[in-house]
Amino acid sequence: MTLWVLALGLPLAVALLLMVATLVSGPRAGALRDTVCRAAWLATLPAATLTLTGGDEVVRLDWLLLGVSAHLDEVARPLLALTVVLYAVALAFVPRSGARRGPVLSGFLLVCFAASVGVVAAADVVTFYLAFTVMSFTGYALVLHDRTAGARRAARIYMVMTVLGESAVLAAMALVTADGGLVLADAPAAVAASERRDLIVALLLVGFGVKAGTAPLHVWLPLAHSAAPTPASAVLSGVMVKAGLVGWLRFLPLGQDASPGWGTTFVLLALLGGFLAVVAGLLQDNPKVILAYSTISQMGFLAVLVGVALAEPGLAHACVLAAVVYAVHHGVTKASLFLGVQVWSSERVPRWTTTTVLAVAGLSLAGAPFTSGYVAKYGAKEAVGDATFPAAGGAALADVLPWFGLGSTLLLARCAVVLWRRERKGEHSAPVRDGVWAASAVVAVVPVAWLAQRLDPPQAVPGWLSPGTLWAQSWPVLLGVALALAAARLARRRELDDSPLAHPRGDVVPPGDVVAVEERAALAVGRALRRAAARLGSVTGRVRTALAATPSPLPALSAVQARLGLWEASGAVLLFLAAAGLLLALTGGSSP
Amino acid sequence: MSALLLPALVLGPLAAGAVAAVVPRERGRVRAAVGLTTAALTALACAVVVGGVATAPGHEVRVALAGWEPPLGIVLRADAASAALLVLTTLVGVAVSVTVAVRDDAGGGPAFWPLWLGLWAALHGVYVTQDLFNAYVLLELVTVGAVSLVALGKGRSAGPALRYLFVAVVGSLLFLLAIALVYAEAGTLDMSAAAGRVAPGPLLTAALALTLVGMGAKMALFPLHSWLPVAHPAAPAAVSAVLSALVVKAALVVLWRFWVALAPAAGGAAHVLAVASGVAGSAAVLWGGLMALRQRRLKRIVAYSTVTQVGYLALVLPLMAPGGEAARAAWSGGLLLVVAHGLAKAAMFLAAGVLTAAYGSDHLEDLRGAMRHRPWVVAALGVAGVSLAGLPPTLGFAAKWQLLAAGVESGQWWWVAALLAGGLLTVGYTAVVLRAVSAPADAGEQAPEPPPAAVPTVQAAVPLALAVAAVVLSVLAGGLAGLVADTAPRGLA
Amino acid sequence: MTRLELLLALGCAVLVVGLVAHLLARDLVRRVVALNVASAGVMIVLLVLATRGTEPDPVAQALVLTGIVIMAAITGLALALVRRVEAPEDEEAP
Amino acid sequence: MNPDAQVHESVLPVVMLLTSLVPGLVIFFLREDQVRLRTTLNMAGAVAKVALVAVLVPLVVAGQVQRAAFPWLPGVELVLTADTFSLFFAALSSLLWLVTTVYAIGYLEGAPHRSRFFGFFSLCVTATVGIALAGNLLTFLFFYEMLTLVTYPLVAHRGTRAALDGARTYLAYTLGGGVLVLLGVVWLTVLVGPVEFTAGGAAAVAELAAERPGTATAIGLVLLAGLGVKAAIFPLHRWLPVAMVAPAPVSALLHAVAVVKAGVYGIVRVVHDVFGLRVFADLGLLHVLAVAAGVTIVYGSLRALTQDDLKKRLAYSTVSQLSYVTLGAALLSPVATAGALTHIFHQGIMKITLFFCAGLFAEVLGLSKVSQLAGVARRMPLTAIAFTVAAFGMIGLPPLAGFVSKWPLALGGLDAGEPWVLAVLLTSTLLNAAYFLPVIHTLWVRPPEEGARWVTEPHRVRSIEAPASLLVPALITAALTLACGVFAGWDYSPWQIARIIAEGSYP
Amino acid sequence: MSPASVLDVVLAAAVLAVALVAVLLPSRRGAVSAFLVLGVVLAVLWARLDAPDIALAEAALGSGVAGALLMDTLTADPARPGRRAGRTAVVVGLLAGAVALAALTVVVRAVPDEPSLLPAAVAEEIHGAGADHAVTAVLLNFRSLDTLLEAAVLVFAAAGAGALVRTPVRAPDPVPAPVTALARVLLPALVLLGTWLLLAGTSRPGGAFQAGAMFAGALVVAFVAGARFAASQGTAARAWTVAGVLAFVALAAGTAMLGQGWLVLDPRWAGAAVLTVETVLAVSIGVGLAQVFVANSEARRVPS
Repeated sequence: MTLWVLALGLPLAVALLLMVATLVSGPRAGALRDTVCRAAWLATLPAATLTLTGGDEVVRLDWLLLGVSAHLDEVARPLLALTVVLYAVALAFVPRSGARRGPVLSGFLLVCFAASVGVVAAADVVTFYLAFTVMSFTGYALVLHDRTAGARRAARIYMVMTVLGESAVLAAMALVTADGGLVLADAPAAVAASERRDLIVALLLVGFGVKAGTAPLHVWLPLAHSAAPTPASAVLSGVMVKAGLVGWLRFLPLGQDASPGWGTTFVLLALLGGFLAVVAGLLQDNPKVILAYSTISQMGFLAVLVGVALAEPGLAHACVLAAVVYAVHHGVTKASLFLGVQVWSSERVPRWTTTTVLAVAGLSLAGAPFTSGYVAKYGAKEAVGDATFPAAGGAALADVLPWFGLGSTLLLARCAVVLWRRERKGEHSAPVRDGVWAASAVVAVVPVAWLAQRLDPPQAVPGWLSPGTLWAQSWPVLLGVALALAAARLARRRELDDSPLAHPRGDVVPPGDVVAVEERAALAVGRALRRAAARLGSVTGRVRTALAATPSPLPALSAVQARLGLWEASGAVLLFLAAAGLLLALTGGSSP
Repeated sequence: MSALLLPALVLGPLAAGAVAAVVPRERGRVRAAVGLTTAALTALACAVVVGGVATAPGHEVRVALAGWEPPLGIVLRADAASAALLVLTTLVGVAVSVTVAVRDDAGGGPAFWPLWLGLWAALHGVYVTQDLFNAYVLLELVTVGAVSLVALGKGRSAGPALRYLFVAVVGSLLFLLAIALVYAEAGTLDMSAAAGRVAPGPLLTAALALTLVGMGAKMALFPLHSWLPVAHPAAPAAVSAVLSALVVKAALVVLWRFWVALAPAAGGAAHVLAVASGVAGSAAVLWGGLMALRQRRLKRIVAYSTVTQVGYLALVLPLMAPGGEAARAAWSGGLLLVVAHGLAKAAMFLAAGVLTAAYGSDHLEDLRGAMRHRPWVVAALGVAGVSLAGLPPTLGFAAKWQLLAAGVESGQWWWVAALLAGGLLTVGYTAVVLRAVSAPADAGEQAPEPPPAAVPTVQAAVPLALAVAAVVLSVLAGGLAGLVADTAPRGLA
Repeated sequence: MTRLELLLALGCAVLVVGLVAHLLARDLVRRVVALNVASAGVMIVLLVLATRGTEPDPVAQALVLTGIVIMAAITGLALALVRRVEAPEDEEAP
Repeated sequence: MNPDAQVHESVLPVVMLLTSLVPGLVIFFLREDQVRLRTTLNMAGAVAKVALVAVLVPLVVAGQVQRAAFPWLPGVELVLTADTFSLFFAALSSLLWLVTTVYAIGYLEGAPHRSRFFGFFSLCVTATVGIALAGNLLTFLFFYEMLTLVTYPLVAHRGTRAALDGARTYLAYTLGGGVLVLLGVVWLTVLVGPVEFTAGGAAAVAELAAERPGTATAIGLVLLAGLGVKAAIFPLHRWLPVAMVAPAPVSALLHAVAVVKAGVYGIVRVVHDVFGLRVFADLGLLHVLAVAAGVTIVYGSLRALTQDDLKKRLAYSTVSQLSYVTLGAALLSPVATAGALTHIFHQGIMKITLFFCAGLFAEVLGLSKVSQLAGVARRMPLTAIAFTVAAFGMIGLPPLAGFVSKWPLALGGLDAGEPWVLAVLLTSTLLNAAYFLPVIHTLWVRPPEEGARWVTEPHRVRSIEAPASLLVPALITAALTLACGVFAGWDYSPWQIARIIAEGSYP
Repeated sequence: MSPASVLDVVLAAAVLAVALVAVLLPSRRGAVSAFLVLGVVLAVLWARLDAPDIALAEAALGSGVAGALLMDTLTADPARPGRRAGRTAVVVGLLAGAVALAALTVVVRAVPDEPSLLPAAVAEEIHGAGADHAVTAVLLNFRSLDTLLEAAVLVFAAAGAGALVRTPVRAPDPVPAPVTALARVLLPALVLLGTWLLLAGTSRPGGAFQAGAMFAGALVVAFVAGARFAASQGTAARAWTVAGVLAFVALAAGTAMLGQGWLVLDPRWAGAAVLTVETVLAVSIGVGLAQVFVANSEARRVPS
């Protein structure tokens, strides 16, 4: 129990310390800030010990908020491990990432870390929503960190999308809790049983889709990841995006009764997102944007797994585990690629070591043999089994998945080309930290493979040397490399020098592609809202002035009073009343 | 003991008034001394009598003057209602006496004291007399006293005084005719004795109608109210307080006593007259309130406020008609309202007097800044306004509560609406006054300079004392209402 | 038409005439006169009531006597007020 | 009032009133320059009241109810009872009065008419605590109308023409409401005799509703309309934004806690402890109230969007947030009721923090418009943090108090079979975000305009950004917002006490 | 009940006619003189209704003092023309008056013709009441409070009128000889008549009020004839005006403290008490009325 409190409490405490230090100006505070920032990654250690030693009973803290509970099950533990590793590395990268106001960044990263641990390990709806919201809003702070015009725009879009996603999630959470799903363990059953099933699933799709970058809602991701400082974007892509996946795994009625309709929608969106992201990514020239598009397409891959789990209850459990493994793999690889960009452009590490590490990470992402990608993709293909798309007839998913590999290979090639052209101004470097980064990128395959075996039922692990699987996994990579080389030679031809297609500078399809349209739409909605409100105000104002303008009866009254006030007039009135009274005496007097 | 003191309440101040009249006009201080000692003694006597009424078995103290029981002799009887009125008259009387003693031009000169003491004696008489003709004579004494006091006012006060005299005497003549008709049928002049000897018929109904119109004229009930907004402001400050708080109530008390004694026997006709009184009352509430909103002079606003409150008091007749619980609530509510209005109105007029003395005029424009320089006087105006509007924690609220309960109990929604609307209008014109006296210190305007004339602090404190009494007395409301409720009249069913 | 009814009618007539004249007259002195006439009317009614028995009712007569004295006093006061209203020069006097 | 409580005749409720009445009356008579005496009196009163509440809370939660009754008119008496719900509201009022007194002392440094201000200020709290401790409808009405009277001079305190106009509108609306409540209370008391607040509704009123549903509905409507004015329900809310002319501490205490809460507290008392939820629902009034509240929630938030003046925006936000409580009270589910009661407390502390910060911005930098606030966080970080915490709370983000009351409201809505409630809450949350986040965005992110006076003028050398007496209260209430959210599980937290009270309404 | 005799009809018609004339004459002078005639006719009517006391009082007070007051006002200049009220008010007033009169006459016909309880009661109790004449007994014993208050009305009316006087009072300028001669004759007669009326009151019609009126007349004549003391403005005069009321109150207080109760006149000394009170009352009424008359005339005098 104390371990949990320490795991969450320590990062928050350090973050608070950093915040206070930044507020208090003065030399001593500055020094304190730097040392704490440099040692910030140590705050993740309690969480690390928790993942290793934590038992899987449900831990409750009743006095916190409406009763907080946490639980490490098969989905939570691996993702927790992933979170701890990535945040530790990212925090280590912050001191020399060249980002201004480092301590503030690590402060927010620590808060984000605590929230991510919460999201992964939450055992009831309230804790989950608490962690999810804190993570989303600290994400805003991360994206906004550099305070450049681009960062502000990206942050604003991120905030608008997050708020919309948040409200959808809030609605879903409320509906789930109302139908008895307070404890996450029995949430899927509650959702399946509730009569508002379709509404809940739709809300979950939209709510967590925003976070997981599913097709139409992905627009914020490329902008945010490129605007955020590199360690932040590493975490954004590596862990925070997975929160959407965790949300789906926890709440969607996987393994309950089949819902082919929703399954197909998920898969359709995933495929759409997966492939369009590749096209858009290729036309960019900023490596972080390309990697962001690669994240979108990989998340599409995960969405396919979720879709299949939804459509085929039988395959659900396998798909879930496959998704977890794939998520861990993608997290580690993508984070190391992002950090690689920082190492490439600002570290003094020799060029060839970074290229080899980046190459290994890239290949692993593409799913080349002997890499974690190889294990994860194979596991996923097995888990998908013979599910087809669309549910009834159509192509078997198993052989659609490899095309994702192709897409990511092309993207990575494009990223390599762009990265290569960047000049390096490496001034400073921290050898230990770079070593850890390199190790994590290269050695990733071992933990992923080990994880795949330990799951129950153990996930199918590809025979390392069996030629059949080797070829099945590597043909997309080889095809991708071939295509990339052809395109490179083609682009070198003179007449294509200034063609935007050959040397894209991110202007044909701006990062976030459809966001421009959505932004205009959002602004239009905002203006319309304000106009409506203003008109409402003016209408009520007009009604009030009309009411006030009604001629007051008072002048007429005082005129009558003046006339009535004369002696003769009031005398006449008195006589009239006396006469009326006496007449009444005559007539009414007799009645009883 | 209280039985012995009851006639002293009437004769004591009368004798003092006579003595004060003898004292030469130049020796104003001596007259003031006589006045103050009488005020003190009267207050003591009132306390004893009210105590007597509270403890007496039937809650009444009865004295047959000259030893002759009705129908021959005159009986003075103080019941719970008279006790309430005695309390009011004592409080306002002492306040007014102190005010004039401290600053004699508030009373309009040395001639104030004899007339005021005579008026005070007559008021006590009106509250306690059981004899019809005796009531007539007392009303005439009240009229003579009040008119002479009004005439003491500076500037053109003779005209309004004369008009007030004419209206009052006409009202009394109609009342005298009503007495004649009742005497013709009942053969006796004592109210309770006459109650048993009258039968529904043209004579009794005519008597009721004439009394209603006569007293309506004397207490300025709506269609016959035009003389009041002219007369009361013309009088000196202390006198207008006495007029609005007490003199108007004399006619009302006679009307209520006459109605309670004789109306039940009159059957259907009494209902029609009660409704007529209700209609006039409601009209008075609205008319008085609206006219008060339009006035630009403080004293005229307070005068029209009296017209409004008289309207409320006229509503008591129809509310008492159905009898039973409603009648009891209406009767106690009416009496609480009389006391509440008396205190609040006296406070308002005295405060208006102080401001007029300080600023030299009662035009609202001239009083700008009074809030800053005379905060306690403005506070008295405010608290009095709140009590008139019948808002808690004042006595007015207790009264309004009882009247509303009576109205709702007997299902007479028109009077309930009038009561509520009246409250709002009262707050309306109080707010107008408060806004006028608090100088809106916008950027442009310079801060208002202090009032030219100095006003003795005692005179400035008296209105606030009365206003606070209106609030504190709400605590006693329970006792008073309980006392009054169980001596309430049976209805006109 | 008995004597009582005739005289009562007379009293009422004098009263009403007096009142109407009083309430509608412009001139102040005529108003005072009308008021006295009206008062006389009521006194007639009262006295006629006194004659109903074999010998006259002393109480009613006492009432009338008191009424007359009061009316005299009021007339005195009224005329003094009339004088003040109509004497413009000392209007301005304090 | 929980049904099984033993009732003790005790003088404590009266002492509760006196702790603010006596200082108030004494302060009226103090001269302007007796600052120290006035401050000590004020603080003594405030601290005494909070101490009394602290003494009473454990007693009451244990089930002992303190009662003091005074005969007023035959058949009707003034009753003061300190049961759980009344203690709940009294605790809120006294706590925030203490904090606001400190703020007001700092805010009005050297201002004219302070004795008059603090006199009426104490009377206002006396009336509010009176409303909280009222045991029957009559006592409630008594203090309800007194509150209107004592707050009018506060709203008109500045004495400018605008202040007086605002105060006049305020008086017109609130008195109109007062008259309606008076009519309703008299009508009910006449038909059914004096009505005591009893958990689950007074039996006599239930009988009346059974025999004469028409009259009972009419009485219900009149009472709701009367209370609706102070609870700023849609058509009757116009006085709230207009009354923003009052100085900051007045807007903070009055329009965040005392006045508006009196209306909402009244509605909850009438719906739950006079008619009883079941009876109110059968009369069909519950639905009317819920719809009215829903409309107000959306309307308030919508109007808040367009207000550039910060205090006006906060005022419209109050209009909307208040109706959460009304909505919660109008839903047939214990969870919703608990949520509503908690929101009384939470909305109070959050809104008062926002008003404090608005006051700070106006007092220290002279900024009252949202557009002028660009980059102010650099100059006044602590105030900006307090504002941000409270704003996030208002939107309903989890760790803060706002979520703890908005979440049960959403659940209650679904539990009571009214899904549209969830939709209303969501739209309102979105609108809240739409009008609060831009302010936070402006505060923290936007660079200050070049011409801004406060930028050019040298930053006065002071250890912290604003006078302590202004800043500390704001920080305390912001911390409270956080604490009420995080420690919602604690036994004496507003959420737990609200749940205990809510159970009382479902016998 | 005896049918209306011819005399009654004629007398009634006369009274009504004179009343109409008094109110309809447009000029002040006419109205006042008609009013004096009405006083005489009324005195005759009262005699016809066998109410001698009232006849005397009417003659002395009704037409006497009131008449003097009214005549005195005639010397003042006519009224200022005020704002004419609309004709509608007058027409409505007249119509309403007519209707009221008609209704009243019908209502009055319902008056029962048997006597009230009071005459019999008075007859029973008259023996120990201190005065044989019933009216005086009623006035000064049975309903003594009325009389006391009535005197008070007079006192305060005098005080009120007195307060209106602005200029110091002094005797009128030189008085023509015949006036003083006439005064020398009238004064003793009036005083003698007053004392007789006063003493007769106990057994025959007469009494304090009629005597008081006589004395007032005497004083007025003396004032007109230039006697300074008659101006009755000094402290002594005011003391006398008030003496009546004070004596009555003293009697009441005395009976309350020593006797059996307020104004309870023990038969043994009731007669003496009544007489003493009547005398003091008569003198004070005289001086009071004179004061009112002088105040009225002085109010007219232009301050030189």
